[in-house]
Amino acid sequence: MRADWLFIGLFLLIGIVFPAVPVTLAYIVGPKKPNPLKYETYECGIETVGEAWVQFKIQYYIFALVFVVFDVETVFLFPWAVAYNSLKLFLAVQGIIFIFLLAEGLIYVWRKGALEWV
Amino acid sequence: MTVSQILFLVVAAVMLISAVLVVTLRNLIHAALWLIATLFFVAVLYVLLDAGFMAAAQVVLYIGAIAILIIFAMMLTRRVMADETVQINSQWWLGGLVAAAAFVAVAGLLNASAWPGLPAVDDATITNSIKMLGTQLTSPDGFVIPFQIASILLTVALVGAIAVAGEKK
Amino acid sequence: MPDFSKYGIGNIFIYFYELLGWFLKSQLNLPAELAGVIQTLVAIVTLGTFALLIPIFTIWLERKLAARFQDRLGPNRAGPYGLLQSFADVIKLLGKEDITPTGADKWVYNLAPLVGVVSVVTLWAVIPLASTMVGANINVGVLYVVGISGLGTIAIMMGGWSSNNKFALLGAFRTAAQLVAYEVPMIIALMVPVLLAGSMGMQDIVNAQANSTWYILMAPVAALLFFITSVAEIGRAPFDLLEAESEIVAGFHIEYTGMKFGMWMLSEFLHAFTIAALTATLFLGGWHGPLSSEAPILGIVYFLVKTFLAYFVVVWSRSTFPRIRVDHLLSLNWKFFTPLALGALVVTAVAQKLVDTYLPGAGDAMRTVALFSANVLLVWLVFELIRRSARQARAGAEGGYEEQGEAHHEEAGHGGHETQAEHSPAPASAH
Amino acid sequence: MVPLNWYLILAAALFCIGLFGVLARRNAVAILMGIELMMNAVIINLVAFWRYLQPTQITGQVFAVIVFAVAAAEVSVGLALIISIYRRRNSVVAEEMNLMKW
Amino acid sequence: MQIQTLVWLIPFPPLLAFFLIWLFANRSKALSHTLAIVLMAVSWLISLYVFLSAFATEHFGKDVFASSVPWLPTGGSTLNMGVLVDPLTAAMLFFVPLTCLLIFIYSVGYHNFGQRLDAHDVQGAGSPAHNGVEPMYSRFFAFLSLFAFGMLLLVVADNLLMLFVGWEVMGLCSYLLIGFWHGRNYDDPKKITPRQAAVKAFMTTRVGDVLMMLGIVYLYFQTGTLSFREILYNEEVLHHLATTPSYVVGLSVAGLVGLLLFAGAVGKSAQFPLHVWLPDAMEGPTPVSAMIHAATMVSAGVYAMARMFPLLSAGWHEGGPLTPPMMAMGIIGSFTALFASTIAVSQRDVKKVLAYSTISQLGYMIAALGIGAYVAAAFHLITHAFFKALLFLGSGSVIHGVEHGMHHSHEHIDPQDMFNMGGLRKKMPVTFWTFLIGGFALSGFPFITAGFWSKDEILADAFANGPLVFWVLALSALLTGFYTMRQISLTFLGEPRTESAEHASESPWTITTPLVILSFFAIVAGWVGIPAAFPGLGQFVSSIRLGVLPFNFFHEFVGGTLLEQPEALPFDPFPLAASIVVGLGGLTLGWLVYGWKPLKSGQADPLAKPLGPIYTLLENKYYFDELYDFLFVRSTRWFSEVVVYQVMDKLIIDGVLHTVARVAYAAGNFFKGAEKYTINDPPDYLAKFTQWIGGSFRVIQTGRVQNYLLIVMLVAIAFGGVYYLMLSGWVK
Repeated sequence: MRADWLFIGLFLLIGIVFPAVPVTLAYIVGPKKPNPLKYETYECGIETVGEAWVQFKIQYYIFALVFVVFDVETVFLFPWAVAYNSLKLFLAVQGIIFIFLLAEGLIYVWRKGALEWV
Repeated sequence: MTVSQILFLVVAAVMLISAVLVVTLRNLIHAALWLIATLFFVAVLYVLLDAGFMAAAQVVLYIGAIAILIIFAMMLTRRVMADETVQINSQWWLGGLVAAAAFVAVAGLLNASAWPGLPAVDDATITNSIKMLGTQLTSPDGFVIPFQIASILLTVALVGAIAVAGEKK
Repeated sequence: MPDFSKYGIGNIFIYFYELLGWFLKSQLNLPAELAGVIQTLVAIVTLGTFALLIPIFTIWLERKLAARFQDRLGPNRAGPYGLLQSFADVIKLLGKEDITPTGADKWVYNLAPLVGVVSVVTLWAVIPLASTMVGANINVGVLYVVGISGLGTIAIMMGGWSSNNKFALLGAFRTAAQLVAYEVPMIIALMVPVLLAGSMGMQDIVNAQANSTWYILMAPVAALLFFITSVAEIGRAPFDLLEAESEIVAGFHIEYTGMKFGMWMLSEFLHAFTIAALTATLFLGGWHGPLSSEAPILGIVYFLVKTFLAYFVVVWSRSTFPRIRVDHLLSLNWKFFTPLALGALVVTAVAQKLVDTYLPGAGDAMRTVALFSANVLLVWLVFELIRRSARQARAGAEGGYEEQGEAHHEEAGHGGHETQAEHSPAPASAH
Repeated sequence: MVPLNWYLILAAALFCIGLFGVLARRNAVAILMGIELMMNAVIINLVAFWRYLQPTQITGQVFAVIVFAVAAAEVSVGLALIISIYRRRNSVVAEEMNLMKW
Repeated sequence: MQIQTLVWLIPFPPLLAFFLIWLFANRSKALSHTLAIVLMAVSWLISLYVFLSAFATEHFGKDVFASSVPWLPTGGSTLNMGVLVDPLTAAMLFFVPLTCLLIFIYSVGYHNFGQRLDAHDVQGAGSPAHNGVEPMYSRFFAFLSLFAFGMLLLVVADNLLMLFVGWEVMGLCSYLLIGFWHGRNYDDPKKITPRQAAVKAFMTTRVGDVLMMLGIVYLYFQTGTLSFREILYNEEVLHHLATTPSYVVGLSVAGLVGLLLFAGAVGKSAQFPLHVWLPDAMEGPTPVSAMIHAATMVSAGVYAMARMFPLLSAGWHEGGPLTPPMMAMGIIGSFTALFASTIAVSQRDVKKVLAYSTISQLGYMIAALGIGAYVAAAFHLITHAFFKALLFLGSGSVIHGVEHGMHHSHEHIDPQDMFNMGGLRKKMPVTFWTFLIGGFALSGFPFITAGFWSKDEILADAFANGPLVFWVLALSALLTGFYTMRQISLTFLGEPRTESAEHASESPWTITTPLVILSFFAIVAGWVGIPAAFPGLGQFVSSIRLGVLPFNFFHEFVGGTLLEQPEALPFDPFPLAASIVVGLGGLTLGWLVYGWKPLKSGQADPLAKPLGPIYTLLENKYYFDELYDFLFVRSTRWFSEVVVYQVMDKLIIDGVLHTVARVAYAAGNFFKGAEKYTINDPPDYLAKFTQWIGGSFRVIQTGRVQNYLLIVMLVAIAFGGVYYLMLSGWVK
């Protein structure tokens, strides 16, 4: 078990190295002809108007919100799913009740019209 | 100094540094990114504690969900967020003092009391811990009530948050 | 010196691994831990290189396939069948200048593509290549996959935000919204194989499939959901809004050039291949096939065959379907995929329990039939519901009572003011 | 072997850093981040206790999972509040949220 | 399943029905009433089973079905939540769920289930305008179910608190149900609308409930428990309560508590001072009237009294002086009985008559309890529930028929006014016969009907224990017979007086079936109480055995509830003769006045001329509403207007202030010049100083969470430090 986690840890470390190598390589071998225009923000040719900030829709937040809730629920449900085959009926039903409560929240958001993008 | 201790110290050090950056950086997006780093190292700590499930859950939940939620919220309140002005309020030094004092007190108490050593556990227990978690969470002599209440809590939080943040039509 | 005969040609990779270990321990007399670490490192480098070299091939493959789908020839100049095209591309990318625009947030900007690549490559740590070959056989493999792909979202937001470009920012956040949205049904769909196999370890899931049947038969709905949602996760057509050229110039990586851009591309293509691999692992039985457990080397072959099969479907759908509008995309997810995924989970759980309770000692065949029919039932039900509501909406639209029909539809949801709902025909009937 | 109180002290340190963030930051979102840090400190404690005191029972992890849920609920509602305050007053500076003053 | 568990289960099906209808079923009318009826039937079956098994138990009074679980830990002791089925409860369990069930079924027909929704029907406007289905159908059944839950809870409760909970649930439901047609308005402004009626009922019963609450609290304070078993079946507790003096001079604790609880009962079962709400409650739909005002709610008051009887009669022994609560009950009860029946004589509204007769019958029971006739009261409670429910449902059916007629003949009349009816005998035969049975039972038609036996028993007891009460009750029994006959003949006999009555038609089977069933019980329910001492018949019925008990088990069975079984009275011909005479006499009188030559349409009440002013007095219910309006409502308004505003505010306070102000002003002007520095400045500095103090202190309330948290943390750290020092032993 610990060896597997060690593997993953090392993999994460090495994983940074893998893409770093070609990037640095390109940085070294690639040409460098600095020119202020090059470093302009890229838009349709003319220079950019206003700052990068644009007003974001509340929907972004609401989706992330629903996502968070479902994520937490999955944290609860995965152990249940793992143990499912060895669970007695009552215990299994608990998880299903849980799922229904989850669905209830979804239905609420749906009915509230918060899932509409426009 | 065993390997695990060194590992622990390294992880702890990085974690604390990134945590400090979280609360001190001016650019809030950077702070959020460092928050992600902190959370990630917390997950590593869970791995060191043989709680693989907790580690994965930490990554999924905090990095995958809550951090994104926070960044979204920043984007929604960006105009204020973007300013590079001072992000520390007038009472920051007092806060620092209090935090330090709290740390001293708690650490003192923790040192003053004696703790058991690490009990040896066979791999089977660690591997089965998830199954056990699932069983405990749903068994009536276990934690089925908190389990259901948690789902109700989340539903309520969802409803409340939508009600608060949703546009008034 | 481990003797080759014990491993045989079937386990040749394992043999090399052991050989390395033996060499480190007994020849260089390194302590066991260090040797283990070095062994692991070598394995990681091998695996990572393999993973990173795949796109070189799949890009070519994809361009060929896309060309065929569009009745073109595709790359055919560089090398036989243009096989060397991708290498040419790589070299071209190396020759490009590496630009970091002014006003960009240097560190984050440069870090983002690396994180993006990491979030894909490290997925390969838990994918079992053969019965004896899996990088890390942890017992939370599925959650690990989910979490790591969450990292990918972070990478995209880093890239989009740090470019200090409103299109990049828009693209990044659209992407993030799409990713988080589609992650919900994906996770729920992932729960189904976990539930069937009774473990979150990838290797365990594959073994469970090897012992019973492939889960695409036991849980077709979940399989389809997982596949579609992960296609959305990688932002391939028809879900490629994150780089909808016509709307937001090129999405979050508009500002990237040279190799960093290449890294984004790399991560995308590799991700496409990876989800194909995950689909193969979770639903198509992974390395499982005839003689796969005796000769693991065969397992790799089966695994790659299945993966390329799935990958072919990805490319196929990419060049077949038009892009979905953003609101359709999201309502498709929230109002169709997510409920369907929940339904699939419940149905599978119930059917499983029923089979366990009422058909003790039921063979895999019977269980498979039961689960499959349960899925079919679910699908029929869902489509029946959709048809009904569509009919209702159409009736409302044609009756000119669009408002009222809508209101009525809304009413049906939350209980309470019964009289309104019961009165709503009244204006129609009253004089 | 890592003694238990290393974990506990580490958690305490993280907690106090979070506390400092809560006390000293101006931006409400940043305050929430501080709260997240504190929550994580708590969870570290729970898991550490599980591992060191009762590795054969799962109680510690159950508690940690529950705290996950609570943290998620807290952050989602908190951010929602912040956003709606921002909508009304166009500011997320905690010092300016003093309707309860005097 | 164990019987105790079953008892637990009795109240809950209706509650479940309430929630299911409320949450899920409120779009489908059929589903709603199916849920309500089926679940009600379930709890009826359970209670029937419980009743039968209680019946089969030897000495059930001693070993009852009881079980309880801890509910509220209150400091030292714990309030338990439990169920108790003793003979009294068992008897209640026999009829309450049954009547409820029948009423449920009845309401299906009453609300025109199956008709399509009337297009120009407004929510809550009530049915009379049309015969479309009730718009708030599902809501109605939800409320009914909740109501049934409250009643059953109250019946099976084993402590006063649970009883009170059920009591209040019923109060709420009666409010909701009386005001069910909240959209209704009348042309006649004096006629009370359902809204006002609901508020009136709620407020009036509130008066009683508050007093009752006080009683409960005081009892708990005295005994430390509220469980019936521990208080009522426990000699020394009762003795303690009976002997310890209370706050009120001359009253023992038992006396005070009893009086307070009785006040609650007065409110709930509409006894004399608080009776005003019940007639107006007739604004609700008829099933509600039947349910609330006949079968369950009002009898809840009597039930509570019977339940608390050992407490009320603590320190009383057969033939001895009555305790204060019993005295009060005897007086108020008998008075109410007479008083209400006199009013009933002159009412025109078919339901109002029944309402007043209900009040008077409840007066009977209360009076019976007052003179210690425990069993008789319980007996009459049950029989009365049956025939009064029957009468109400019958009148509802009549109204329904007349409304149906109105729908044909488009005339606008009051469908509840008996003078608009007549001749319905042929139009609605089933209703007529059942109503006849009910009416005879009410007026105590000898030997057959249930009412006779129960009333006879009360009268016999009264004759033995309180002659005065006896005469009053006898008189009101006479009146009862009279107005019953009046009602029957006005409604059913003769020729139709309006076109609507002409076109009236029999109600659907959902309405008539409950009537038939109830009429069966309205007769038979009485036979179980035939006194064994009754010549001939008594021996005969006693000889028939049902299981362990004789056929006329009631006295023995319910009497077993008390600690010492009250022995049955010896047979006394006089009260028997009296009850026969008053019963038959009343009926004959009524028939002579109204039935002999039926009224023509538009003809006035033949009583109106001979009685003259008394008749108007009666017709206006002794002007009680007006009296209360004057006493409480107007007087309050007058007080606040004149005394508080005009006198106190304007005259005194303002006046004083103005004078003071003027004086001060003048003085200020006078002293201004010279003594500014001596008089003026020191106060200024004082004020400044105060302001400065306030200013310097208010700083700590910044309204910023962070400051608060900071302070909290500082305190916490201080405590932590102290603890640390103690831990390390530096501080002892």
